[in-house]
Amino acid sequence: MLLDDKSVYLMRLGDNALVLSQRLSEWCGKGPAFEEDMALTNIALDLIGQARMWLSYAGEVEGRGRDEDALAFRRDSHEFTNLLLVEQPNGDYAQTLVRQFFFDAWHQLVLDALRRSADDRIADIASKAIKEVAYHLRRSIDLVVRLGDGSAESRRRMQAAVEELWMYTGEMFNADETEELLGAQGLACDPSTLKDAWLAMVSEVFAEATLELPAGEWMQKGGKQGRHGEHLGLLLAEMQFLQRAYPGATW
Amino acid sequence: MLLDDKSVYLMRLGDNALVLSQRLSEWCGKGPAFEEDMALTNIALDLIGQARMWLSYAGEVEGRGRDEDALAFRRDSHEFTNLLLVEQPNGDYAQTLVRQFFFDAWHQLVLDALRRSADDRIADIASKAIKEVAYHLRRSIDLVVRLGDGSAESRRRMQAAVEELWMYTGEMFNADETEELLGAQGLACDPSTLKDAWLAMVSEVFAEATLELPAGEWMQKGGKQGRHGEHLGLLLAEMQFLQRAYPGATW
Amino acid sequence: MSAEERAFQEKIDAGIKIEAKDWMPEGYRRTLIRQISQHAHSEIVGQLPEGNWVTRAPTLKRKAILLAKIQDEAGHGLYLYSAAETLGVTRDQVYADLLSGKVKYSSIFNYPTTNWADIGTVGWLVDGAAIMNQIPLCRCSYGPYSRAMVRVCKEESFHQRQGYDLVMTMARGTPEQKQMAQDALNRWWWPALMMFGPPDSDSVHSAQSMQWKIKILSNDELRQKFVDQTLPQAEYLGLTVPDHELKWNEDTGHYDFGAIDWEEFRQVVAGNGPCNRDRLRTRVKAWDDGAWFRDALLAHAEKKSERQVAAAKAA
Amino acid sequence: MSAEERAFQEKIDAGIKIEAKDWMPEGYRRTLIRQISQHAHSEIVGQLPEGNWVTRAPTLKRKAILLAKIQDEAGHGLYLYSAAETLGVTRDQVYADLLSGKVKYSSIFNYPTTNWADIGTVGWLVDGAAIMNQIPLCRCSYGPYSRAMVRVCKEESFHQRQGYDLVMTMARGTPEQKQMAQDALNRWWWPALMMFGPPDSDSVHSAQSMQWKIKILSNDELRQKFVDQTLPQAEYLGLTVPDHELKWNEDTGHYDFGAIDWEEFRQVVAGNGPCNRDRLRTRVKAWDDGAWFRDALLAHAEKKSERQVAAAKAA
Repeated sequence: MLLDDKSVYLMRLGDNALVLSQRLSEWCGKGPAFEEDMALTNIALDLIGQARMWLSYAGEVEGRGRDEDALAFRRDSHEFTNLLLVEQPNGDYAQTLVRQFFFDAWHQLVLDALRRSADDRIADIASKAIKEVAYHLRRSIDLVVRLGDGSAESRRRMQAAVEELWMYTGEMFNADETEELLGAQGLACDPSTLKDAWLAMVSEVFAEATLELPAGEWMQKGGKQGRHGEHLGLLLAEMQFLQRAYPGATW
Repeated sequence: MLLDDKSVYLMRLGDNALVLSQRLSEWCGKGPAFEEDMALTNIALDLIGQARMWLSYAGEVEGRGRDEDALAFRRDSHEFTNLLLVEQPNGDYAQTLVRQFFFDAWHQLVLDALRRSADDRIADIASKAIKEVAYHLRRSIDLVVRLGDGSAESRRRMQAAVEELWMYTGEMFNADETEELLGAQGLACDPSTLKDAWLAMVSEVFAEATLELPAGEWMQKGGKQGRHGEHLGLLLAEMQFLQRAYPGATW
Repeated sequence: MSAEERAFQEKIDAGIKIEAKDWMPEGYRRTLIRQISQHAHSEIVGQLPEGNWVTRAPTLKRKAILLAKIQDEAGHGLYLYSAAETLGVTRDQVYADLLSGKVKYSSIFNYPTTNWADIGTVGWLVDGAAIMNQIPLCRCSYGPYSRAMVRVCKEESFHQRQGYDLVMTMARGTPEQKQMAQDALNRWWWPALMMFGPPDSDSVHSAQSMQWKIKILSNDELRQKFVDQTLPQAEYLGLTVPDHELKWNEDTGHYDFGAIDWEEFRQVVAGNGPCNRDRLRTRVKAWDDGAWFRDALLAHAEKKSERQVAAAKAA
Repeated sequence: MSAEERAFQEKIDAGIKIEAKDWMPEGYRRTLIRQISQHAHSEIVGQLPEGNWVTRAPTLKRKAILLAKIQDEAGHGLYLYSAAETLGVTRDQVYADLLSGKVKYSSIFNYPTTNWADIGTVGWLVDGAAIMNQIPLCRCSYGPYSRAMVRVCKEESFHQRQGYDLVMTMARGTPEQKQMAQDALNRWWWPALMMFGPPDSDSVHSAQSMQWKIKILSNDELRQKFVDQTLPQAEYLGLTVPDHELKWNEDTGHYDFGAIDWEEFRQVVAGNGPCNRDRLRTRVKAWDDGAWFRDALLAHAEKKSERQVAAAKAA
């Protein structure tokens, strides 16, 4: 079932980008500064672009005639395989930024590994995406530092966001059979190999930001296998409305 | 087109009950006191029951094979004909209560008139519903008085809610062609005839509640004709998700 | 054991109910307050996972059934708080302990409801397990609690049948619906077994509670009854219980089942379940946001009584 | 007229741009600040009705197009605030006047977007009307404003084409889609005509603004151009403009059209449109909720510069 595993893996990459992009686009016109509105929209746009590439390829590999829109708009929540982290609600802007930082730091490592994938198409998409993600990560680091080491209020909010989201970071590094199999084939990367680098980066940035790494070690999991929290269903009900309400229409 | 007008009119009655019930059910488990949770759920239940009776009859009159669920879950927002008042967001509990009071006071007058409809089925549904609505109205009046004449904070919130919602009350009394036609046939009631009684009741309750009638005279309209605000579309995206996502399934 | 204590235990052994005004040992009172208020809190918090689907119920009839069920649960919470109040605490005190995290509610409500079949599955398994726990409590030694349990069990049996009916509709529906039903069973099965509490070997306080007849059957006995009852129901639906080790044991006349992940149970109890934070926050926010409302009703009542006093004086 | 004023007017008449450092009459400066900042505010508030559908865009490509458009609008807001800043105000001052309700934004954004075709229709009609207003302003007398307009018009022409493309897809789609497109046209047509402002007979300040070349064509001229341009586009789509009196007039070479409901216009300007309150509240809430963020960036910058000073002293 290598083919199936590959399409599953590609969907995970696409779903992460898609769901996070959807969350970011909820900020549209509501950010704390005009420049932030523009930057978030920009990241949301980059992520939609990446989602399109991954999902299109997933659909081709799957071979059941599903294109990017069929995958984005006509799967139900248990078929979505994004990390729990990216489906978490926006919360305040601190929570949105910490979520982004945790994701960007991981995303960059994953894409960096995938650039060397034995699958040319995967390597190609990763090479394109990593240029955008390098910018996302630079921006996230900059803001985490400025807000962590900003006012007492901003530090409090950032630390609260870190505590809130920490338990969704463990899943990023749990390899499951799909990832092990594809990793062994040189197609994907084994995420457990990324953990040390991720933690080193987070620790370094937090040190500069005067933020503390949480002590909690219990981690939530299940997103990659389609077991989500209650928020994702509502996100999808909204996102998928038109495609669900008017099946067969062209938009 | 008497038949069509009749089904349009019945849908309006059903849509008001359905949309308000949906709004109330958003409070589920989140009310300010256990007794309020139970009371709101109770009203939401009564309104669903009424929506089912009106929409079922609307579907029969329309004669296109649509049952209550087809009408509730497979029409888009421009086909919904509820008053703008009932689609307004819950806001704080004061806003939820003022919305309910404005609606109940009108609803009771409408149902009272419809008990004398020349159409036996309409008269019958109205007779059943008015017993429930008499209770809703008593409760609304009681709470408006207690919260208006409660603390400074509760009075402020109630007055703010009144100002917020006032511009959605005018539409309740605008007769359009459908209502004029059915009114002339003795099937429906001409809502313009209800305005004085409604205003008298609201004025009396507000006097006891130490609340002021707003000065504003500009009224929003369009709900009965399917022209809604931006909130209804999101309400429906959520409400209709399953029926839209899995057409043809039995639940 | 004092004479009072001996007389108390003799009443219990004789099957005579203890009533609110009767003498009772402090430990009995405290244990009951904790047990009843945890139960009440569970009814209140239990509204939330179901409330998550009220706005998305797929038919008006199902929406009405679900709303009515949630309303019943609020009602159960209220009887149970009343039963606790007979023991000399107030509802607000007891509820404050929930909001502060001091007293728990049933851990099962820390799992998310992620598809519509969950709503039926919660009725079938969670209400089913609750009834299994509660039916013996209808015979418990404390009168107000036992009478509350009689009423609660009656309504919950009804909910359980409705839940089973919902799951059956899904299991016999489209392939997607059947998949949702199976997915829900996969996710709720083990947490439902955990509802009976830790294995008897680890269970604290049980012996005393059993002697006082505020616990009638042991955790493991109840769990086994639940498995024995539920398995045939799942088979009838054509659904597969997610336990490879599950099989009928001719010798014992019971189903054998696999090992429960008690580490998960402990983590969820400790606050690390998928929804612990959301559940408690939702209730805390509702309470905080409603403070002005409750204060205003008091303010109005005071004004009214002052006016009555003034009117009486003037007369 | 003073010598300065005369020289100023002569420059304008000769088509020489006024630049930020040039002398200008106070009225010219004030009128421009108001006009440019209203325009900037309109770009910022205009993100909201479109933002209402970003999360529901029906394809990933359409979602990306819509997000990019909204981002462009934020960008336009920023150039325009910069143009206003050349006249001696700060962006925060000008923006505070929006939030307090002192300065308006285009009233068109007080109408709701209620179906997906609205997104195309807003691009087609609202951006279309905006371009019609703005193209002459590329030739306006104030250099920074005219240059901002050149850039804005270019991007808006692109948005208008994308909007028209969206409406065409709907108009040629399923019957339901065509109905949505027609419904959107019905709702946006009259408000779009109102975008050109009150009839010339009622328009204040216009003569002076025209003399100063910060208004080039009159409201009624622009409106007529818009109707003449848009009618054939609607016909090409097979959609019907909701105006029974609309017809081609051979004598004038223009379309005649029905009377505009100026009472509605006045009410919407006065705050009584369907969405005035929501729009302004959304922006006020965003600003208020973001205060801690903006303050923290300042606090960090101060800390950093203090550290640099300390480091320099230590060195």
